[in-house]
Amino acid sequence: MTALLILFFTALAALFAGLSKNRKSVQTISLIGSLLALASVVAGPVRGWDDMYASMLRFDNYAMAFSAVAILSATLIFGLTGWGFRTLTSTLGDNYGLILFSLCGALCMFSSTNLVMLFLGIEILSIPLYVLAGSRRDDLASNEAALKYFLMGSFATGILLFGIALVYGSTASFDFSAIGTAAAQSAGSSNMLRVGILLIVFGLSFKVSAAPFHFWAPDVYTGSPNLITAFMATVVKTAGFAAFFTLFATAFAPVASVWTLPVSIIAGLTMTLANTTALFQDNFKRMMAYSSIAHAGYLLLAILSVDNAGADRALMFYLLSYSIATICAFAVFIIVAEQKGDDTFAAFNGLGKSHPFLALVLTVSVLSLAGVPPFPGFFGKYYLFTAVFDSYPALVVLAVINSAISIYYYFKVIIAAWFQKGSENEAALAVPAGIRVTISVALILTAVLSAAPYLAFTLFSRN
Amino acid sequence: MLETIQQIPIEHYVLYSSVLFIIGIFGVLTRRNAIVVLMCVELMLNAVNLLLAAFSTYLSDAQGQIMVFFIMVVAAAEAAVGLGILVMIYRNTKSTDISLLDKLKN
Amino acid sequence: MSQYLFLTLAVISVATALLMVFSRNPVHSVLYLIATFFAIAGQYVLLNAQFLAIVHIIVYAGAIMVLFLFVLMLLNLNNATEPQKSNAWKVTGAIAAGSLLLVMVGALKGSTAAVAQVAHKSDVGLVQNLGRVLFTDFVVPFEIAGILFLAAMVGAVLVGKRDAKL
Amino acid sequence: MNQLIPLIPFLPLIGFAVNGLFGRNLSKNTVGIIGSGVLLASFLLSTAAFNQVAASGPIQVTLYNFFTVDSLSVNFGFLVDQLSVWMMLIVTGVGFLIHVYSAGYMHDDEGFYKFFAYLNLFIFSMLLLIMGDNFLMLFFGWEGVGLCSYLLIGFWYTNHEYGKAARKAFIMNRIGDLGLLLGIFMIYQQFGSIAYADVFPRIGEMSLDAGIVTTICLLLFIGAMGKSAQIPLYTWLPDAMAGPTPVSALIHAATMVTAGIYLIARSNALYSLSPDAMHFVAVIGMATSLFAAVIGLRQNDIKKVLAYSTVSQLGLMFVALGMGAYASAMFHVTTHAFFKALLFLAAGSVIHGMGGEQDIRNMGGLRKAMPITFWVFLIGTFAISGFPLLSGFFSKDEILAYTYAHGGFGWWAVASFSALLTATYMGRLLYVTFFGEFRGTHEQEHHLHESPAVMTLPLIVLAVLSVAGGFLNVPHFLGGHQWMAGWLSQVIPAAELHLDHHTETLLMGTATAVALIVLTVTWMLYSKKANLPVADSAQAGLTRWIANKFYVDELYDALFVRPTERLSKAFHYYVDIQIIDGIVNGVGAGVQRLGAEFRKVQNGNIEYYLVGMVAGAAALMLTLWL
Amino acid sequence: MSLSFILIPFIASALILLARPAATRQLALLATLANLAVTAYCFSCDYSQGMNCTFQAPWLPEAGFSFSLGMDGVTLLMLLLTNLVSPLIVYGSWSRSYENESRYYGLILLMIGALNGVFLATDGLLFYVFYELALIPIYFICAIWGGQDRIRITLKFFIYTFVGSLFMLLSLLYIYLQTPGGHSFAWNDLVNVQLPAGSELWVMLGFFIAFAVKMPVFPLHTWQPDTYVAAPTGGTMLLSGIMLKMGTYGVIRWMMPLAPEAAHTLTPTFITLAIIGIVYASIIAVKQTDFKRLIAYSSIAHVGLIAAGIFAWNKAGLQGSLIQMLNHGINVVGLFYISDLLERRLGTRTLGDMGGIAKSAPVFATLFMIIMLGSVAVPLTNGFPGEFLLLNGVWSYNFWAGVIAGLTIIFGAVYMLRAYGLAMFGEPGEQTARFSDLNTQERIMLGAISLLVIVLGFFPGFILNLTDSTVNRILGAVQL
Repeated sequence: MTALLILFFTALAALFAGLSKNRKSVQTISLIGSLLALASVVAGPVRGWDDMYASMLRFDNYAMAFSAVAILSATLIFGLTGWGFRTLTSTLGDNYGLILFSLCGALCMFSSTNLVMLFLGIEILSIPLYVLAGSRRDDLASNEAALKYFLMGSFATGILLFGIALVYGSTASFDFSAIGTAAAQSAGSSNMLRVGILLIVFGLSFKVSAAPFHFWAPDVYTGSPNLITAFMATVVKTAGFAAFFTLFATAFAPVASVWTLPVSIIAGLTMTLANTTALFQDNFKRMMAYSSIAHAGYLLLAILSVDNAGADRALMFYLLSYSIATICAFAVFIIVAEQKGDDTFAAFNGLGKSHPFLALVLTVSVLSLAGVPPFPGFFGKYYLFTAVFDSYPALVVLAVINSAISIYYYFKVIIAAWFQKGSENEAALAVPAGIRVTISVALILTAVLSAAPYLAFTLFSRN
Repeated sequence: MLETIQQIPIEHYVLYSSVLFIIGIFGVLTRRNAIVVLMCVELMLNAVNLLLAAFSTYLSDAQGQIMVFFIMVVAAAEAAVGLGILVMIYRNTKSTDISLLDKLKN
Repeated sequence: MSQYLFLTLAVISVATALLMVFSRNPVHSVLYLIATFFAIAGQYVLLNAQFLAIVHIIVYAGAIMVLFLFVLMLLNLNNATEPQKSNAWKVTGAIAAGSLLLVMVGALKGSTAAVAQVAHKSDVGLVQNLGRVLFTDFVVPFEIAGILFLAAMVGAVLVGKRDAKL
Repeated sequence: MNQLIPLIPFLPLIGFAVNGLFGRNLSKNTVGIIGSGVLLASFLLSTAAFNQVAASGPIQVTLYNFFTVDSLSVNFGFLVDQLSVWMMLIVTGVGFLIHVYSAGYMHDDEGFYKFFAYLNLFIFSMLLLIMGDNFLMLFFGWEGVGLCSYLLIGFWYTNHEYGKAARKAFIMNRIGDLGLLLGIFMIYQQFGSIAYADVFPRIGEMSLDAGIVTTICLLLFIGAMGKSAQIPLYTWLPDAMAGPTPVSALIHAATMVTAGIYLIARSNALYSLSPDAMHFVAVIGMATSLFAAVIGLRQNDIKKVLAYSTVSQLGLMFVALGMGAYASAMFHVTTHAFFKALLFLAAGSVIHGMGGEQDIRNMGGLRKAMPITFWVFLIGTFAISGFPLLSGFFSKDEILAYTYAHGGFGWWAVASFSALLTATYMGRLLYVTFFGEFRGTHEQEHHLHESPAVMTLPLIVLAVLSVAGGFLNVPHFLGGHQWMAGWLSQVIPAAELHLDHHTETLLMGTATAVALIVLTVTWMLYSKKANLPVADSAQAGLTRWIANKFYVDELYDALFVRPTERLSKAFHYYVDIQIIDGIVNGVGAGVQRLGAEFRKVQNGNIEYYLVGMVAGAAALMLTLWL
Repeated sequence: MSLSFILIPFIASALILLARPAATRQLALLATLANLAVTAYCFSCDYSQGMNCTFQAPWLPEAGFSFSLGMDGVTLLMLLLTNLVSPLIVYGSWSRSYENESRYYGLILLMIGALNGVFLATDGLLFYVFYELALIPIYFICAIWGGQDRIRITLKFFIYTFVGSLFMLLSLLYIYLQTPGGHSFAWNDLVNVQLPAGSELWVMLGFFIAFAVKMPVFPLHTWQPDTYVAAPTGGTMLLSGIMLKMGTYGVIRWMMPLAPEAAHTLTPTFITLAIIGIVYASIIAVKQTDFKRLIAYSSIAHVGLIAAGIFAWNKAGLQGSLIQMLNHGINVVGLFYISDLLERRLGTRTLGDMGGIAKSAPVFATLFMIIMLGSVAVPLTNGFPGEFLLLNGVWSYNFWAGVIAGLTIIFGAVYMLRAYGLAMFGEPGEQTARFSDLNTQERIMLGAISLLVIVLGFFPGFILNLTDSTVNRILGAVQL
């Protein structure tokens, strides 16, 4: 709750600061706010204060852990915005405000114990993003991204809501655990419940960009401003999966037989489709979009293993490693691409020679995304696969094959950075201090997560 | 009156709102004007509202109607933002035809 | 009596909804949709949710649809008929939507028994009752909805703003 | 003495190391003295060992444990018994003479030090082969001599053809080696050890399956075929004449090629259990003997004739082995070492004198210019042809006698025919080379000279041995005691010869008559100009086939070499690159194609996306019915 | 103790990469020599009772995954291989000056540390982690300093081997999930799992694919010749000298003990593949014109024999495979160094363009000959004892398998002698006549290798004794 309030008021402060003369202070304010919020979630739930509204928002270790992941991602992104948003003037405060609002929505999603709250959280998360996707207002690609995201997003909201209504009709409650109890009694015999669950699966699949509800993602990721894409790829994904998981673990676990088959189909389809399509991309952002879809496919495995004790941790760790790697990759990307005016892999050519540090960061993050040991991405995959291997060996094999396929396109980045020659007469890239600090922090985090992955789980074991 | 309503099986409401919902989907699929598409989405949301209200009555539970309020809230917010986006795009392209926006692909 | 009312309103709402989808002029669509909303409001009344019905009319017909009309007028789309999609595409859409309807209806058939029959209370839809629930159990979402509105407002402002050129 | 035994092989190794590492900086005399000196030392030590063996029986020395894997414990150890000490004497003795000879023969070669190093290495390997106390040690030497043979055949490496000949020798030897290796595996499997001391004495106690013994014997014999140039692995030996002549004398006549004989003689206990294997050995030996002798009739390269002669003689030795006359085979090994080394070295002297010329059609009448060479060559020829009382007379007759006794008249007749052919081509060689008119160029005639003493002295020593060597094993019916067979009897049980004096005399008389007649007839034929060999291309019919060695090389080329090469290319281009790698790349391409299809769905049009979502939802909804 | 095998190269690598000292080469060599010294010290430990010199630190305690290292005889041999060959590789690289030298040596040291880790790991997941970690530096080495078409080839190599090892991960995961209680990746716990017969086959196949790709075994070998040719010589040496032994080691340490029953069903197939590989690769090598590619194919043949010996799963086969891993490592490093030397002098690796080098460079010819003979497995060179034992092992497994595998001694002679003949014999050409003989550095390098070839050829018992007790234990624990 503290974090939610901090973020909300930070958003307000950012909005006002954006109107003031000293616009640059917005970043500082946002950073301080998000760091405070991070501190408060890392510190853990406060009894008596955080459990006041347990029927709607429960701030337990689970919620705090995922909140930490999302806020950390947002903090890192705020570290990049100083340079990333350098062209914004009058809308600077609005951008920060909307990002923070969106983050508030994510926090609601992590903590929600009620479908109403979950729905609101999703909308608070999404509506600012519809706008942010289109925040480069003169850019047609950005416009197109906003429209596609918005139209398809609201369409998906409709589907989700219909599902919620049906679930309500069959269980007479919006509360997760009450639904769980009712569902256990009816044991999935209710037709409305079954259809409702499936529609909710579809609606949430859209939010986490799982096939066949993923079509928006590549286009929107490509069209949106770079940092907004990074935000969508990390925070939104984290929020979507955390909500997906908590809902299905508490409410729908008793009727797992209803949804496991479609979810596994979605998972398999998502990873295969995304990985194979990504092979063809030469635009880095678009590749990252497909990569993010592919990761959604792997992450769905966690949903399938809701009854497994370690699945929540696996999900959290995966999202954490994935987010850090993605943000690092984007950090390098914006420096290179925005200064060279080139979104393709060719922008990275010769980076290893001119800026070995950037190339190193890029390499580490890409290897982590690919799941190559000993980088954190590997442990993420390892946790996930272990959690589902018993029940879905075939899916795990498919996932493994897919992560092998993914090597091909991830390595395009490495190849460009290290083995291709850059053009000679290129001006040296400026690496702003903010970004340098941010990626250094991210690199340290990566190292820590590689060397001692279990540290991340301490978030789960606080009292 | 209420009692007689109670004689209408809830299934009728379910099917009824399903039909409305699908009409909304159909509209979304077949119309090219973004504003009309948005209207069709509103129709989908209304189908949901109707269903929730029906459940609320049949279950004698107020939560369903509360949910309807929140859906209205969201619908209004979405409409505001959505129409804002449309206006912005119209300023750039002089069109609200969604088929024309297909530059981002593959 | 009420069965007939239910049926009449249902037929009206479905018919106007279809007209909304099929009419070529966007303004007509808006008007048909408003008609649909009224029919749905009638259903709310039938369901003993009078407050809901009124709010529905005010919010949808009164606010949202007016907003739509306003935008249509603003963008000067009032009499322009939008370019139509090909018939083949419409058939595709119909097949897709139809099959979804088919599977949904098929899956939902016979779902009557699923709803628990509890002692009926006739006051659920009244303002007093709704207010009590909203401000006790649902006070958190109610507050949180504030963030939503604020965000939507800021968002709408952002997209509407014009950047001063650097 | 026992401590000195390892010095016998290791002295040449030291010689190799010294000459090999520092020879470039040493004078040629020093190199020659070191190279020959170590051999002399080894020879003297061998004589000492001989005395020791004669006095107190076999000596066993173990240096260290080479490796132990389970029960397979292999020692780097030496066994000096009657058989090996005999071979040691031949190897070091003849080897020493050839070393001395080489100091003269190779004097002008820039690779002088290398040559001596290789020769020393060869002696080391050969001694390992002979002295090893187990089959693996034998195999070390076995491959080692093959390697040295390779190095020495390809000694003049700037000539690619010589290199090819060297490679051919090594590879054909390796084919045999594989058989030997498998034979060793099988011995280990049957006996749980590969030490001679564990194998041979226990054969009697063990009830071995006849099939297994035959297999072992045949596998060992494959090894012998390769090393001793028997059909079908004989073709390398004539090509091996590419090496310097002392090499041919040492390796390809006197010592290395007899390793096969030694192996079978050493394993006589095994062979005696397998009549089938012995029969096979005899058949192969006989066939080789005859076949090579026929080819020898129409060769014009002085060394090639001797090479085929060697193959033929080796075949004869295998016949002896196949007849169970192990000691006779060893006897022939000994005499053959003397006279064949002599012949080769004499031929080398001729080549030396002719300035490198090897074709006998360009020689003739050399007896005047090179008297010593002529006389020793004459002795060698007569010895190999079985001229009475020369060494070959005794050893060959002994073999023929055993052939008659064990194989019957047919075998004897064929063997005798082979001997007749031997006398024929040797006579032809002698007369064409040393009689008649000189047919070479003027320069050659001018250059023609007798070789220096360092070369002729060894020739003379060998000639003496060729004359007297036969008396080592004079048969009983001529009043001898078969001394050598008696010496070897500890290792090789003496074969029984059930022939009466009458038959023996008859056989010997026939052989003597044949040798004398043939030598006379060939003298009449070939000392005249009219019957001189003509150019290869002018020959026709059977002669042409013979002159071209029955096209065996071409046959092997077509059957094995070229198909392998073609297969190599086919495997590489078609199987490896097209099929296997094609499949690998195909999998990648398939994934990409799948991606290309998926990619089409993402066409940027929102309507398609929405329809996709709805259709997908409908399809997934179907799972409710599953 | 065991940790230092990993730490020394890693720290040296970090030093070189970050500080970029002037004496990069010397530091790299020093680090590898230090490792060799530690290896030598480890000879004194007792390995008859199982793992010794163990080290353990938690990594993921609740998942039963720890950073645990340990050594027994087999490990020691592999460490000897790695740390004996690695100074040669580093020193061999001195002959070339590479762009960004500090990166080159840094990556090599990283690779060496990871390789040591692979051999030391006693935890399944740790093994996997090192197994993959080793792949990253070598990928960079090959792709940065490689030759023609390197990017495509190395990517294929990376994906190929990565895919292979993912199957191993699946197998490891499966066994891990069968361990009782809170699950554990420790070798001891994994070994104690009794797998159901059906799934054990799959587990073994998973391992096999991973290791077969690495070795490589026919028909999973096609990445290898291309990669060897494209890689810089240091990379090729690492790949062929050490890295492919990860596969053979993996079979001995992990695959067979973890899925012993399935071995009974599958080893005939595996042996067949290995033997096909021997003959197939040998035949291809016969007509190769590129010397480096020829060595690559010969390496497939040699490793095929090693693999066959392991799958035969008897004392001779295993001991032979172990000693042969060491000796093949030494020989192949020597051969690739020679190929590099030829390329440096002549600018070509095509054998047809050479000839007559023996005349202009007698010292080189001699050392080349010794190393070549080691590779051909002439007795009293290091190649022989291994080949003898391997063939003996395969032969005891099956008569005809031994016979066909034995063809390697014939074909090996055919292609190696042909290559040697083409390069060294004949009349010197225009270029080869100017071929300068070895300089001091090259002499040291090739001299050291030749010395090893001969010494190990005369005294193989020393090496075999190192592994004897361990092999007995392994064979005792896993009986087919």
